[in-house]
Amino acid sequence: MSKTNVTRRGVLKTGAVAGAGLALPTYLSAASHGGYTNAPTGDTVTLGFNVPQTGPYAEEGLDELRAFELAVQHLNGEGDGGMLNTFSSKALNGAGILGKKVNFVTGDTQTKSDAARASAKSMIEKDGAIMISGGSSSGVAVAVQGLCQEAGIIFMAGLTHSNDTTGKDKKANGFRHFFNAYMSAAALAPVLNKLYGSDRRAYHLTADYTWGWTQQESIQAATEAMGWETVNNVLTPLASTDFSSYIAPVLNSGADVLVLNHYGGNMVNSLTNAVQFGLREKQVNGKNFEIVVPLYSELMAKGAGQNIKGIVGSQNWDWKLENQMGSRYIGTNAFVKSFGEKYGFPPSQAAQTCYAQTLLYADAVTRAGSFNPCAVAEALEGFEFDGLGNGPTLYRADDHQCFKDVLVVRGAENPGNEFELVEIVEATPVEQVTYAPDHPMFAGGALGTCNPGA
Amino acid sequence: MDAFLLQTLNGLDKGSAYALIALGLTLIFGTLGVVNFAHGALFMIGAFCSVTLQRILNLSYETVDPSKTDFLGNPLKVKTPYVESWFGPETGGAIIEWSVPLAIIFAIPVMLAIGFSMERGLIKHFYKRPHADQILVTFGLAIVLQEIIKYYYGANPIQTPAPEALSGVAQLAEGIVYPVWRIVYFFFAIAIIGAVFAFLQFTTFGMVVRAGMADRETVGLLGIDIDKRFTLMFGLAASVAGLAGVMYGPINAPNYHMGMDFLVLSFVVVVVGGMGSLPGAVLAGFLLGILESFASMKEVITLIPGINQIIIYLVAIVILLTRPRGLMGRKGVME
Amino acid sequence: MGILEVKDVGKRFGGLKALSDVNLSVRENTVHAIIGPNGAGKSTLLNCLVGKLIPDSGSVMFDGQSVLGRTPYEINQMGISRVFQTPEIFGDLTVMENMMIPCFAARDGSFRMHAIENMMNEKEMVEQAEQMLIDVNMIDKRGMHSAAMSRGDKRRLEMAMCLIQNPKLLLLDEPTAGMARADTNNTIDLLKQIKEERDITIAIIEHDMHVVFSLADRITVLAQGTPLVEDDPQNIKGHPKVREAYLGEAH
Amino acid sequence: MFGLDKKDTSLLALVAILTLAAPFILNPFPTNSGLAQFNAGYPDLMQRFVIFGIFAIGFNILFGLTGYLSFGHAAFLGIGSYSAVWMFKLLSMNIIPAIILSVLISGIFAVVIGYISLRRTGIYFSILTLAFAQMSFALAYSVLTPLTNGETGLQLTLEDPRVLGQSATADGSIPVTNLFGAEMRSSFDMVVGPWSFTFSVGYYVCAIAMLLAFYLAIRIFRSPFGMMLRAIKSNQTRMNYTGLNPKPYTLAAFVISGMYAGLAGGLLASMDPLAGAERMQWTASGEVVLMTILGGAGTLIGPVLGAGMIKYFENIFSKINDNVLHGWFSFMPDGLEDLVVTIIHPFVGKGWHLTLGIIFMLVVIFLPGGLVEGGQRIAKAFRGKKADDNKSASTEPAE
Repeated sequence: MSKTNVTRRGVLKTGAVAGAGLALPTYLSAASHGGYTNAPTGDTVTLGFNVPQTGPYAEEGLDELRAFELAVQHLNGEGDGGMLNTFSSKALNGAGILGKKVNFVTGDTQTKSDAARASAKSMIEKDGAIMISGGSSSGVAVAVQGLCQEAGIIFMAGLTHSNDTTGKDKKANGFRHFFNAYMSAAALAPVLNKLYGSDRRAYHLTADYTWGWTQQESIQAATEAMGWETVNNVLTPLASTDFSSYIAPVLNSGADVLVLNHYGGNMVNSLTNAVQFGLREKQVNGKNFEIVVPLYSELMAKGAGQNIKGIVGSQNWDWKLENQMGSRYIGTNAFVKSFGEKYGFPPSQAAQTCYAQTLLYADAVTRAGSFNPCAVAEALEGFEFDGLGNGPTLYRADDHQCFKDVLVVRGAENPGNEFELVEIVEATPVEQVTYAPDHPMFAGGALGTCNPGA
Repeated sequence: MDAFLLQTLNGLDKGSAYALIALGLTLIFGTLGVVNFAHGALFMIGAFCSVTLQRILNLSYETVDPSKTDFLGNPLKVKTPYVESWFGPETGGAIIEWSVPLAIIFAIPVMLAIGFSMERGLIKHFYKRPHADQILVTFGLAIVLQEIIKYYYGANPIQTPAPEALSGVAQLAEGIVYPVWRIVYFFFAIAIIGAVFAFLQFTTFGMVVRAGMADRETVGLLGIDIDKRFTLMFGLAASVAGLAGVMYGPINAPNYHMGMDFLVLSFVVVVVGGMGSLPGAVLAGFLLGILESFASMKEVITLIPGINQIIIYLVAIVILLTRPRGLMGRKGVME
Repeated sequence: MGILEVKDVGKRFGGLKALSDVNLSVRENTVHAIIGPNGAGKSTLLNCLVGKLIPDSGSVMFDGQSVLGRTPYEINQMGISRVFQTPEIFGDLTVMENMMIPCFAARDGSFRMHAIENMMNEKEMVEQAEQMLIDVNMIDKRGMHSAAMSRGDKRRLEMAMCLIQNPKLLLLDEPTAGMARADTNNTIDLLKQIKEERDITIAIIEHDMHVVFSLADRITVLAQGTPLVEDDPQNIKGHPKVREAYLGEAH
Repeated sequence: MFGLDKKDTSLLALVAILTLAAPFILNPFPTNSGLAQFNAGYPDLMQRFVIFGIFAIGFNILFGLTGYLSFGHAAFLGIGSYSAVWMFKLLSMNIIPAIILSVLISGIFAVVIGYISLRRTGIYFSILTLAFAQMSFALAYSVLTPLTNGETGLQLTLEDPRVLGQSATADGSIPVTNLFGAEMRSSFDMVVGPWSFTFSVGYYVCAIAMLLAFYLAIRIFRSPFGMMLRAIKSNQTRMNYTGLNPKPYTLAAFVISGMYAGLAGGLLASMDPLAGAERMQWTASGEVVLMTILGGAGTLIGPVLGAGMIKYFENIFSKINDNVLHGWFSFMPDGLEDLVVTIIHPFVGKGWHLTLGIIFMLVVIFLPGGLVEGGQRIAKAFRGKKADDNKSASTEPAE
């Protein structure tokens, strides 16, 4: 077990100000702190990992936390170094960041914007965190990203799939490694075409909030472009637990594909219900009825159990990637090895994105030679890298979105072991999922200028 | 027409879950007058009884299969459940497959025990306390139960599938197919509701309890130990909630916060049905189930956007404003 | 013309005829007793007077105005106060607070926000309430939580709360029910005293004939929802119909 | 003083001292000691303490005095927040107009919802308020997204058409909420030896708002109006037969407490300009109910204590992870250290809910009057067996 001293801030405070009773401004004042919020002055630096630890996404949050812990170990030169060994940038050397030992604090977002912001604020105000990362839903990501922008902190988004995170709600201080709904659709559409043909009638069930809407919009556009017809799109309340009343009408709708724009518990339940209603065995218009879950996650696949078999979806990353798709995805095995040896099971895509984000941040700081958010942002913008498991990747300057290959996966029919929940159908090359920064689905917001706080 | 019929069917099926949960709650809340925020947790524990049984039946020993490798490239450990090695793969497999129906037998004593100890150890001391205190203590208990389950089983849903024979779909009429397990659930709910009604209607125990509900002091004066019967009542309510949970498992995979998801809804159902009325709770359960199903039809949503989000609450408001004590509420109960 | 005029009042509960053709006239500054066997409709009649029930037919006039269709608090504001069979007081409040509330109601009407004033600054009212407590011999209990008092004290408190409003008509619903003889006599003395000291009309429903004949100026006998007779006490005593009603019904 | 009697004045003075000195009191541990984890004296949490204190004080005016248990009060908190953020977007970053609007709009909603819900009493009333709040939440999350920005929550953007003030500052960021120029986010650190204390403008704005709210609550509790409300809780029949109409009294109490919630919502948005729909969910309504009961319903100070307790657990206990535990117990031999960490582990970090649940149960079992009763017992133990027929100032109108 590593032992970390979380109260670094105190050290630096007392170090900075000798003598009692002296009042001096922090947080907003540049003078004593190097011109930006929470500038680390001691020999340690604190990162804040804000993940859901209670509520429906708790499991995913815990996996993210494991990845963060691993990343911090590797940054501090403990363990086997993981993806540091495969990362194309060699700026990091295992001696912390800029020679400062990495500490971290954790918090619970509860998957609520309010709680997530409270937790992030406490990391910034109390613990002196210089960067916040993590999260498992787009609402939280956008809310925390906004907070970090205002406070002058870098936000390295965790799992967030809505177009808005790097679309209309993008921020200069926020960066997303994870893919988005548009990319899912762009990757899925050709595969669906190949698997199910171009003459299909799709029925959408969509979670009735922003992420659901952007995903539905993306999938509909992409599938219609290749000739599919959209029979219907029904919005389902977030609080639903039983989707049977939404599934039942699908039976006689004439549709032959059901698209479930759901995530988390909603997805597990709607898929379970769909399978219950015999949709997987159903024949319509002489074709097999198919179910598509555009955004997959290992933990949800696990929750859905047998129901997931043969269901197609997309993923940001998978632990079998390098083994099955070749060395383009170098880094995957290194990460799976260090994660698997430490925790006894392979990492999820949420874990991978969080691990990668932490490394990317540390690397950017090192290359910039400063913790100043503006310098870090500059180092990340337009950064091209490889070796973090996703193949060659670009952090686009225009919207702070990573562009990399997207995986199309399918629920495994005959899993080789209990962790093999999905099988990889295709790794869609990055060119196919790239879009213009001013694409209409991402329009309406502006990065603004980087805010160093202070 | 088919769509209409299908949604009615679906409403009955949804309603049977609501009715069953509300029935247990109304035994405690509507009649004993205890605001039991832990009722959802009892439902959840019921569902986890079947998860637990599934885990017990799946207790396995490991053998190493050198021909396969695990995700790290080490030789794969193959697990074989003891049950399969004792009874042979066929019988053993069947036992595991039927774990949900078997869990009913397993859940009844467990839920009774939980109900009894909850009442004796905690609720008993709160009959005369203000409702506010009951809310706090039962809510605290609900959180504790929920967190214990989360600690042992994690936050992810765990599938408890129905046996193969009961899991497909049934063709009910031309163009109308419906999942078998959901039909099973409906009849199961009807059976439990019927049994509870018969129990309260035709046994002396039931009569005493009903009298005690109406006028506790008088029954106490008659020298009948009403307390003991109330304990039993609590056990009964816990069992009804637990069974509702066991059977719900195959419909939606149990997770640790499923109780909280149902908690508010079950209170709404009980109150709309009317405080102190068992038939009211059942009726309200089915009514809200059916209305919710209709409100989720595309045609309806297009007409009134967002109606599917609020239908239950809207109906509750309309009913409570037109009928002061809900559908069949008794006068003077928690008014 | 009495202060309270009840004309042809009828009330049904489903198929049950609770009141029919009730006529009653209570003269100002008298004590009017309404007696009758169980189930005669006494309580129903009382509830019709205070707005808890609305009669199906007939009229109830108080001080020249109809009370029908008015809510209990409006009727109280007209000058009718009611003492209940089981004392209805504010159990969570102190005795003094119990007294202050009717004071406010009498001065300010059915609703008025005094959200930031301090209650104890209302000197006049405090004095008035204290005086009333002295009158009913409860001043030593002024700070007590009223729920903790004996039943007799509660009833006295309720009476005091009604009296402090200076009602024109005081309705008493079996004021001595369940009381020991000594308490009953105290209550009779109290009521006599009130009657002498104030300009007040009292209507009383009572089982206890001792109470009735000690106090009443006029008596109405109710049986099966209809008034049998209305007369002075001495005439009621030997009235054959009254005997029949009581002996025939409740033996 | 201030029209209060001696007991109330000293209570108010005590609360004022505690609130104003909170940056000291809540940071008892030196910044670099292991126990600094328990320090709560950072601006965001201190603001939450007092803001949720206001929310609970307001809720208690309804629930503690009239006994009407609203299960939908969070709706007003949410409405207040939305109103305030809209004011920031459209009018000015000054918090005064935003807070005024949030109180007003919440008040209007409270009038409507209260008028309808108060047609019923008891549990029927509770369910009506719950239904209204849940409808607000569900709609705000979905179909009302143009107004509420749904899942993400209503935020400021760089394109807000701010009438008084600019859309973006010269350096391209969103302007900061302020009170006539004093920015809510600005703060000062004071370092005394190993201690560090943070004084934030935002906190003191909230603290003063809470003191005013608390003062007003005392006045209401001691006023004839407050007495009428307690009378309603005690006996509505007698109320009616005393010539008093309970409806306008309860409605007034409902609206006042709704406006308190609106004030809290407005302040939340002023400290952090974001309004999320979850603020209106039943769990949020339930939270204020729990705060009030936990602290002691019907007492003046109880709800504030309850609010502080719950927020403390949510923000402090949830952040204690295994690393922190190992840090604390590193002085022990390895085996013992791991054992202790294993024992404590389920109750902190992701298990903070569990601890909170246990505390709810313990408090209600052993302190029927809530935390206030605990305080009284402690005070009594200190005072010895002094006759105490006059209860401590804060608990006069107990259950």
